[in-house]
Amino acid sequence: MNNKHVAVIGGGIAGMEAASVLARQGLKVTLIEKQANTGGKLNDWDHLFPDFSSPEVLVNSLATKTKDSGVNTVYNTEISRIERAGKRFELRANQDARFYADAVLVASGFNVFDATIKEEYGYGLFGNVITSVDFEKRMKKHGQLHTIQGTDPKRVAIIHCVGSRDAKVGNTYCSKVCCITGIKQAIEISEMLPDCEVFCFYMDLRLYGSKFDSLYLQAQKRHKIQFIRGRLSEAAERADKSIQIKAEDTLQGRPLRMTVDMVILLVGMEPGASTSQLIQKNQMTVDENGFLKSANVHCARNQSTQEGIFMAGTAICPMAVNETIENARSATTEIIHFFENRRP
Amino acid sequence: MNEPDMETKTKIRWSEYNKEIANDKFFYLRSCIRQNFNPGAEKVFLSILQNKLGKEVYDDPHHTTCSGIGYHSDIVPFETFQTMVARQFSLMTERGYKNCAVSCITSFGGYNEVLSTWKEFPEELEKTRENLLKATGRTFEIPENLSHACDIIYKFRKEIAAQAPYRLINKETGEPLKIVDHIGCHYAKIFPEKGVGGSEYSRVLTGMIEAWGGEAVDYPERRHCCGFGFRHYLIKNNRSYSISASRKKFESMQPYQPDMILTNCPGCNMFLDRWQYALAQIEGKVYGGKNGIPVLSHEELAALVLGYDPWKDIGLQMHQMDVEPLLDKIGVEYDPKLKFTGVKGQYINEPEFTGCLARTD
Amino acid sequence: MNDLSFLKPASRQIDFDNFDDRLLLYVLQYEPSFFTCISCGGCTATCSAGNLTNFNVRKIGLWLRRGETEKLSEEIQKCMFCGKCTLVCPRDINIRNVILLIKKRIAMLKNENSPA
Amino acid sequence: MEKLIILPFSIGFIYLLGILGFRFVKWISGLSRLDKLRLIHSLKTRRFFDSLQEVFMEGLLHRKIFLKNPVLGYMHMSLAFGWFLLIVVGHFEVMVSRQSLIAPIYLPVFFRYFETGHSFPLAGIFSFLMDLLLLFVLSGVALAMLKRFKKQLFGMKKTTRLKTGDRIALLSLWMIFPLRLLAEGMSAGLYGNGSFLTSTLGHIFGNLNSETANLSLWTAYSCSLGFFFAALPNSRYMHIPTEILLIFVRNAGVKLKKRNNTYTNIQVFSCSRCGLCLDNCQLSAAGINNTQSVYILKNIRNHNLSDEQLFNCLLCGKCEVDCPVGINTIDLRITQRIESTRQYNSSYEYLEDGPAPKADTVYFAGCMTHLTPGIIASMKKLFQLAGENVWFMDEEKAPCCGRPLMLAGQYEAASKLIANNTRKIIGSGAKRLVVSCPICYKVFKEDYELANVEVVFHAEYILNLIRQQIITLKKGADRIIYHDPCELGRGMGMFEPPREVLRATGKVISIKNEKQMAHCCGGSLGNLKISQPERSLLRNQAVEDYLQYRPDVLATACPMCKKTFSRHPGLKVQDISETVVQALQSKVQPKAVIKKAKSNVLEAELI
Repeated sequence: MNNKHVAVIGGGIAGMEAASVLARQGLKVTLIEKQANTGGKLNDWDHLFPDFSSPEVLVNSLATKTKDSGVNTVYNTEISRIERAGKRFELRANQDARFYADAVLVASGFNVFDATIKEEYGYGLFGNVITSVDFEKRMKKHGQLHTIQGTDPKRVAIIHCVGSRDAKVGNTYCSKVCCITGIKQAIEISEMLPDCEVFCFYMDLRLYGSKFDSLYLQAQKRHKIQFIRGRLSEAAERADKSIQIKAEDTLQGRPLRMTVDMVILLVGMEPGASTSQLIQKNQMTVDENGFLKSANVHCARNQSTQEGIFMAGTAICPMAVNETIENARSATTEIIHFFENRRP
Repeated sequence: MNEPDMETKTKIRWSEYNKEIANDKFFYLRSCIRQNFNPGAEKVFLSILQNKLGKEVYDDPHHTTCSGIGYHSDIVPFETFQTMVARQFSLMTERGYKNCAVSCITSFGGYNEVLSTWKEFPEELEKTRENLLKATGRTFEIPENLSHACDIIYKFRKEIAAQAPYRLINKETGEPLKIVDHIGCHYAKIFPEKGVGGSEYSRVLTGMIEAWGGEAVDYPERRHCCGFGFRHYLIKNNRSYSISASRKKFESMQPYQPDMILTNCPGCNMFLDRWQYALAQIEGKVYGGKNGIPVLSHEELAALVLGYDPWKDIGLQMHQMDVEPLLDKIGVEYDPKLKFTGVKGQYINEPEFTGCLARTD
Repeated sequence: MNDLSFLKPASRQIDFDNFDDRLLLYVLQYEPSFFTCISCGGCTATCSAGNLTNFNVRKIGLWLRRGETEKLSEEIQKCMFCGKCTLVCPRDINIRNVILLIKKRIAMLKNENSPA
Repeated sequence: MEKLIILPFSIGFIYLLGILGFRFVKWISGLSRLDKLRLIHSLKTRRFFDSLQEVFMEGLLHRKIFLKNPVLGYMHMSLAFGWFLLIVVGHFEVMVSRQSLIAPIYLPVFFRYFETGHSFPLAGIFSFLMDLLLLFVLSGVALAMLKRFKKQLFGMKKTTRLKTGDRIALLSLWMIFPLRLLAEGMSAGLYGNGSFLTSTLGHIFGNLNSETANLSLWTAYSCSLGFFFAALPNSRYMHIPTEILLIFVRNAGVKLKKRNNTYTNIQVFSCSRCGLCLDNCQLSAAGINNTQSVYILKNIRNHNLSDEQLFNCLLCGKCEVDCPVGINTIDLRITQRIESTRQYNSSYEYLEDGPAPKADTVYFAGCMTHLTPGIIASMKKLFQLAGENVWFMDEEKAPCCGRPLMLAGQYEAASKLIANNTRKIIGSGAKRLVVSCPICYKVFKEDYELANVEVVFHAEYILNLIRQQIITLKKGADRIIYHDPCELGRGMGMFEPPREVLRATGKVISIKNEKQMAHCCGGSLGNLKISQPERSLLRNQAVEDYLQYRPDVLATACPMCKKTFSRHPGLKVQDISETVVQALQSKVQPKAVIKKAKSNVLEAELI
């Protein structure tokens, strides 16, 4: 079994975890990462929910695990084509490098929703409208949150469901992790700027995980964060760069207007650009949301519709960090199982 | 086709919305409201096109209302509306014109609606052809290009700027005039791709302002409806809805102290002008300017910049809000005494007072 | 001059930039648990007064949060103080105390602007 | 010249009399006309002697404190009764020595100073008695000093802090009798007019005895008396004179009204801030230590009473039971709540006045019982078995009984509800009103005028069913602890009926904290400020106590107590009605059906 070679596409936490586990099982593993370093989206993340832990620690531990287990990692290589070559697969990358593998694990992750598509929210037009990803980047880089005028915001609005559950942008699914991220960021803001009013505009608060609801209670009780049930309709910049936002307080059934210093859009997860690239060229199919389609949503979630090609992590559907790592591990068992009962 | 020339800060997403505007040989379709409330505007629009831009535009005396007011007030059924529009087009084909120049925003919306209905449902086109034939014995061709008057002014704004003796600059301070714009809803909100710059950040008026030296001020309620909406003002007890909408806009633009409001729709022009007076009477509050913010349409502003006479040519005395402060800022020569003297020099009467509140000085 | 008052320009928009939060701040100061209200309506459902007329405890909380003081001072008079709302609240908010504080603040405000 | 020594004493004494006179007159004149008549009338009747007897038993002997805490009792008794005897015997001594009934009031105080001789008849006996009494009082003073520093010895967990006024009065009080001892010792040494105590002290002084020392000691004694009298009016010792007045006024039948009047002042100034009401107040278990009655009385006196304190009290009545002076702490607090909420207005126009169906018995479950449907189900079953024509008045909709409004001090608003309910109950022509909630029971019993309708608590009703064998119960082996609801036990004095009912179904265990001293479950509607976590601390305190007795069932007779206790994990809580229905023998056939409540409120109006 140990002369089998697995190619793992995508060096995010799913890819790294799967690669290291497979390698430790004695398989030859090549990890192909399109960027200069592994870690994927977590590299520019500041704190993780629900325990505000540091993603750097997680990425470093995964990186060392991958290195120690003898995984051959290839950087700056983006796979554009998977061809079936007999019983094996031929992977063609951008600089027409070639990789041959007995099984392929697609862990190409997700794309952050491009908030400029929601033009009426003014992302890309108004300096003080940022996304949750921008927020994490800024906090990681400067450790503080300033308006573009350089002042401390006195009032911040956090908008839920931007690019998710929205037919207008073609993503009708729920990205699952934005609600709790919003609450986490709201708490971070109010801890950093105690006299800053924070409002969360939501349709439904989907706090599915353990400790999520207690974080919500803590946000309300200790940090005085106000939750308004109503979807943001439009944002407009005022002369002093503050943003006037309009929504409906649906619990009262009345429109509401408010001027805030900053707007944070909780952008959802979209199917990764690379998966779409892989899809056009060969037979991998996608589900109605554009994520990779599992052979069976219950018992073969990591198997794609193509025998020998597997998937892990947010390439399948929106997932939190802990779910992604678990999903990666379940993918490795599928692969090992696949090798075992395949007669040479 | 003119290349997209985006000068101002809004830089993205507009490439898809840059519509095609015809170059010459326009068939003018008048606006019921504009020719009744500001007749000068239409006269001066034709004069600009013919005399200043050397374009050929034909004002056919036989064309009628597009019946948009009736259609939007649920009095005129859609079929009749299509036949009326078809009749206008048949007049055009008779005269051999292919490009429409529409004066009214509502009819512009209506024509677009009819044209796209015909494109989507060809059987509607056939039915309209039969109706028109039955009713008037006329046939018609679908025009090649449908542009609104403001599109045309926008397209030739540079040529107008070149010939313009005045600039939208405050004579004393040298500062560009702060001008807020209001785009008629039916211009780009029904068919975003039919408006210059789409529905969110429409460029058609801001383009003119900046071309003529002014500063286009973006205020939060810029996209809010002016409240004109036929159903809202036709019936008396709906009018509070109409005035409340305007009020929200005035509240929002007040902090910017705009020198004037630029509109492209006759209805918005009239209501943003009159409702300032009504609000002042009810609430005693003036939202800007000495005694109200002057409201001009795109033709009037173009004519003003080109040096037409404010009273005799453009007919600005029809406005409720005083335009004199604006004229003084730009430095336009005008004779205050001639404001209410008719073409033959006779006194044509005047309202009890102009502006928002009766002057006590 | 013709009377234009029939026009009645108005706006139903809640303006967060300036709303009367004197009642809200007072209540939040003495009953911070009110912050955690998620408007689930459990209180309205069990309310004895709400059983007899269209009195809505949840709306009281919302009006408080949006500074609707006039409507609040009328509506609050219907409460019978039976305390069932406090017994069912999933967030353990002492709603009966919130009602008491509202009435207290209304009385204080009435005294402030008409001390005679 | 030596007359000067009486000066500080007399100034202080006259000042005290002046203040007390002024206050007493003000208070008495402030009473309502009816109360004044009651007072005057009571002086002429046996009640006068009852009051005197109570003054003696409570004012001097402090019987109530003795029952609760003998050491504390002795301390108070020795001080109060001892001083009283000193004055009385002193006067006799003077009268005998002067052979005249009248003598200057200062003389008994300084007798040993002026009466240097020892020649009048019975002088020896008198001086012996005086020394004995002085020793008696001194023992009290010593105990008082000890208590102030080591209060645990007296079994008191907490005591109150001393305000400045108190501190001066306390120090001067402590100084009086030691100085008297020294002064009399000096005089005995000089003139030999002392007895066993003072003369021995005289010998000890030996050559220190001198006229000047004698004079200075007696002046110091006089000054300490003067200071004490001067400091008394605005110190905790104001309770000494005021309590006497309180006893007379209370025995005259004067009650606290629904608004502050001078009787409130009498009660407030009768508080000696002894702190006995602190120990049993359960709120301290929840870390609340500034709302107990002693602090409220102090705030009322200083006019700085805040709502946060006033409404943060369970109104469980334990402090009223503990108060040695017998202050009506509950009614006093409710009167302050009425004053504080006087400006709140409520309007209940929406209450409708539909025709009430005819019935023999009306059952009013009450708001809380709707949240414990088990009780309603059991009561319906019992009514069925009893074959009563029962109108379940508030099955679908009815106003609250009004008691929670009263607990929040809004009596005027509550009266509107009371009027509406009364009309319906009387309108139904029922003979009996059964209630299953003590909170309702108290208001129906005390504040409703229901003409000939008899208000029956469901415990009594069930007891009656058992006694008349309308229902027969199987006595199980369950160990049952009965929790006395505050409003039923201390509130209405009903302890036995629920227990008797329970004895018919299982073994009722008697526990230390029951009846008058029962715990409060913590769910009280009386407290509007306490938070839910704090309530659970109170509940836990009660449950931990009950669990020591390893009960199978915790029975109670109040929906609120049941609701509160049922939040505790792993505790079987039942209302007595549920226990009874559980223990029913199934042979009895139900006779009549309970009439559906006709509601004529338009359904549409409610949507």
